[in-house]
Amino acid sequence: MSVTDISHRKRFLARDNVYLPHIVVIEKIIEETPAVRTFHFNFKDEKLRQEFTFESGQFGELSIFGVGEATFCIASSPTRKDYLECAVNRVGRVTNALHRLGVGAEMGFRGPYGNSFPLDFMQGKNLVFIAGGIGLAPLRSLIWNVLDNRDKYQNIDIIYGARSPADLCFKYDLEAWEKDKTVNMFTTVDKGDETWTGREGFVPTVLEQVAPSAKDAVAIVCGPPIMIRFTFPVLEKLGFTPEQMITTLEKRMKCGIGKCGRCNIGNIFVCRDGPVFSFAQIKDFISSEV
Amino acid sequence: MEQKLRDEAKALLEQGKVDYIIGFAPGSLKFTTTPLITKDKGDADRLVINPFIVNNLSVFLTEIKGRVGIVAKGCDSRSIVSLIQDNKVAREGVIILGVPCPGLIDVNRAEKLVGKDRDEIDDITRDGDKIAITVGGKKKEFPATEVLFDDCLSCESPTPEEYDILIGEPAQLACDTELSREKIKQLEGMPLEQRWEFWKGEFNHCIRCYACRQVCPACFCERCFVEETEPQWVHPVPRWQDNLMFQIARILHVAGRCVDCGECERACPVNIPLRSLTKKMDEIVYDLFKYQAGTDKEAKPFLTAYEQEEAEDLIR
Amino acid sequence: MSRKISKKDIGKLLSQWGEKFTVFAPAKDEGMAKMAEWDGKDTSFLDWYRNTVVPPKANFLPSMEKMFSFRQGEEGYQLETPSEIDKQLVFGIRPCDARALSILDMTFEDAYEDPYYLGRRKNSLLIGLGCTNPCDSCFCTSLGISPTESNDVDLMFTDIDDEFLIEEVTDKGKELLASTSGLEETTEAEVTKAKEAKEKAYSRVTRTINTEAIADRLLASFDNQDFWEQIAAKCLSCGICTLLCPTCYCFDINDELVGKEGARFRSWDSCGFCLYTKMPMENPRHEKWHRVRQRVCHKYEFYPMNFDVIACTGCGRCIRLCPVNWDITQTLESVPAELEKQKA
Amino acid sequence: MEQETKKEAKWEPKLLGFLCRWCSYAGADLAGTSRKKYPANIRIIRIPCSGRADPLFILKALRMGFDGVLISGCHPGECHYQTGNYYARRRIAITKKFLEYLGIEPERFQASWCSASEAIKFAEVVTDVTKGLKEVGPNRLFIDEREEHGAKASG
Repeated sequence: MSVTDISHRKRFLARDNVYLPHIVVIEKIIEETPAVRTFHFNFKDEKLRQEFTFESGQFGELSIFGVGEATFCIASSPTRKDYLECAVNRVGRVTNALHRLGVGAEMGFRGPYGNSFPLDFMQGKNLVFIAGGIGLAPLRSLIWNVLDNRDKYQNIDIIYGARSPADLCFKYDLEAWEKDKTVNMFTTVDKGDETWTGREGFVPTVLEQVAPSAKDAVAIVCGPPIMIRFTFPVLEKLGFTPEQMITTLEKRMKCGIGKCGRCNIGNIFVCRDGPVFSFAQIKDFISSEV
Repeated sequence: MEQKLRDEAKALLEQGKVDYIIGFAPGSLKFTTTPLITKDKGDADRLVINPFIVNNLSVFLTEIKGRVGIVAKGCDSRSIVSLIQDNKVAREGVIILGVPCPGLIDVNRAEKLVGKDRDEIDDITRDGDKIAITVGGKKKEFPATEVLFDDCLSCESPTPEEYDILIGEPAQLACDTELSREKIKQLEGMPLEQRWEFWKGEFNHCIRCYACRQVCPACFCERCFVEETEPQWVHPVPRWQDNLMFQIARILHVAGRCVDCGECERACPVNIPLRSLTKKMDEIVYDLFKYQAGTDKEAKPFLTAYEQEEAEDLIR
Repeated sequence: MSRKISKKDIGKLLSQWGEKFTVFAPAKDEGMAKMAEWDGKDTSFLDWYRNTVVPPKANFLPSMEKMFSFRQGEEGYQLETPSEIDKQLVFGIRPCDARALSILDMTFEDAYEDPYYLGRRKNSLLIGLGCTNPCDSCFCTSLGISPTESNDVDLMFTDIDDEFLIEEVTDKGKELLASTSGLEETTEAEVTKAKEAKEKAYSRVTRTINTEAIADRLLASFDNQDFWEQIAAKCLSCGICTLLCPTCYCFDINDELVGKEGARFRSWDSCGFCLYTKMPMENPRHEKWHRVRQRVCHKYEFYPMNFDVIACTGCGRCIRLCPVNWDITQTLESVPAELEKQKA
Repeated sequence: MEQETKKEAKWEPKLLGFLCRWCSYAGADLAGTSRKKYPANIRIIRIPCSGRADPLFILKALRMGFDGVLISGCHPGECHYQTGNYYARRRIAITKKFLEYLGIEPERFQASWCSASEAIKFAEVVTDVTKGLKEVGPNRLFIDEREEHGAKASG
């Protein structure tokens, strides 16, 4: 007769209520595409404005009181401290309600949650940013972060694609990066329109054409799952090891802190252990769960 | 009977007439059976017919791709007909192995009769109108009507009306329609307020596991109204108001499709007497429109049909 | 050191405790057994109680709870958290369900503390009641749990015919016992009797599973779609097995609004539901077999990887309550051995 | 959503009307322009056909605290879409019977046929339904006394 003892795992600590959002106020709304708006907001509480810090890659939970909460990565850079930005694609109940809000409206914000991009690992290396659609949002935070500390990094390639010219997000950033002589910018669309003079083609295809060297490089990928699935093999072909490929994943989340259960990939909770992963960490599950 | 079923099922698989056989296999607990969904003819020998084959297997028809040989009791065959009416199942896509059913034994009822739990009962056997329950070596006999499910007591089709192969002889049933609707009668006798209080209490237990919906062959929507978020018809939090609203709307949706198989009530883990709602809806549909679900595969589904003149007295 | 109390005095004991705590005890509500606030007199549960349908996790993680309320006023939004709950004492919890709470603690303490669940846990006492008549669906002994012994409760009661033998398990339990009157010392013979009763109960749990290398076997079978499809075929995708599982904790968060006031609620959710993981553009667990695999693997593979314990206590509820008799013990038996995978 | 409170001295029922745009809605219009008096208790939602009136509309309205619901469409044989009101009729009939069985006062859900020219009938129906609602009193169906007293509802 045997009874295992697991009581050593018990410990109780008091802490503030993590589920209680802070009140933030919308300061500016930027129309990115017909379905995407960037909300520029800040804390109502002066002390929080001063004290709040985060890192590129982390996310937060935005609440529209009475409608609900949804998860958004922070799209602004921590190097620009006086505001927070989240890009919101209008797809569901909460995001629709968000799009109905105007400047001055109050929302709730919990966060920052999750891990962040491994800046230490990236320092002194060549960086290849690969993004699709609204997947640019988390990378944008990182790109500005990197550009604000430009001398710490080597070559920078940015490959960004969207379905159509109208679906390109952060057009003002794209312009800025085009102009930036220290950045190689490749913008592409799946299908152009009559005004489009740029590149056409899917992101993985363009990546193959650009063919950045894997030597001393890190590739940071974010976009729709289908793009991620097709991008990794191309990077592998270019000689990137799984450790050199970094991505940030999106899952349905509710709590944001590893409790509510729905965002797991195997034993990993995307909210608690991610959202930033190296391909090495998730390759076992990529076929069925990512 | 069981042997004949096994032979037929095996033959169907061997001859390639069906891709799958859906039937019942012995359950892992006493007095239970479990659905068997198989492509393997070796599994045919596990098929059983006994008074505990409770599930309405037609619920699996809408999700299985391929031709199916399905074991169906009278009520199940009516569900299949109803699914055919709704274009959810093609008649030629199923081979119905009709099983005449003299009523199923309600183990909960047996438990109550002898004051013991299922696993403490040694045996439950049926002999015509008598059901014997053995506990601790002592055998006690009860009239079958006291041990069968309520829905079986008002069954009008103990022998399937729609089938391709009939296994066994047409069944006789110990019917007691009065007993079958006793709870409904009780409720009808209550003042309105008391009825509402009753349902309020019942739906306070509901945990929104949606077993009633999942087990129901008539609930075949790809996406249920309860999951809609814009507009959000029903709040997802399981408070009695929304639990009850969900169930009312569900039953309105399956009106004219519900064949009173009783699966919703059986599946409910918190014992909400759902059949007192579904059966009542069946009665309303029959009283007002003389429509019975799953009896005529050529008939238009109830809610998509009309007569020029009907039910006028309910409208100003 | 142990004490004892006569069964007929249980009412008095609960009343005594009721002065300091809100006492919960097994009760039947429309035939459904659950832990309900004790009515102050009914001890008939001693005759029928085997286990509840709704697990006692509901006392700590209720099927729905208000997280906070909000109001939009002149000054913007004001948030308010609900007041702390009374001290509760849960009488009659079974060792399997008590272990389940210890397992839930790990998740709710991990990384960020969950104030609601842990608040209730801190404020509660668990009084275990040994399970001398386990059900045929129980398999607790395969998971390192005895039906009559527990270190996850504060006090443990063991049935010795007309009396209960009471053992202190935690300091909290010791404290409670010290302040409780009407208990008697036990004799050597009674302690022996309790020991025998425990051994007998242990041997009555006959359903078993082989937990050896189960996580490895599941990992090896993770991509074995045929296996999972076959296992999942008869599952109805309802939420019974998960919502009523004592170790399942998944929840949903939703807002409710009336005029300018509202509240945020959390409520049980289930990985068995298709929409649970649904995102606007896609759903990683759209297929039924994905979801069944998630449930089994979360309990037997992922939880052990994260917390070093299987998130199943063998309470058997999922087997007893399943409308189609989907039996997790059979599934675990049929997980292909790792060897086969290597061959393939 | 507004909520009636007990504090209000004089309670007036709130009736939600789902009116077919081709008949009853125009009928309501005509009642207004021709100065036929009907109670101001009705709030009107225009629907394309009585066949659009989902039973969920009725349930949701009652859940939100409306005291009654009225569905009004074209007389049988006069549907703009030929048959919409026939389907509506079946749904209305079973819903009406079923809600009553559940314990909801029949006055809370009413239906009528009312053409674009029947301003008088429309005014009568609304008057009558409102009178019925006054008799049965405020809708407290979905109000939970325990929640009202601030107690926590739990599983």
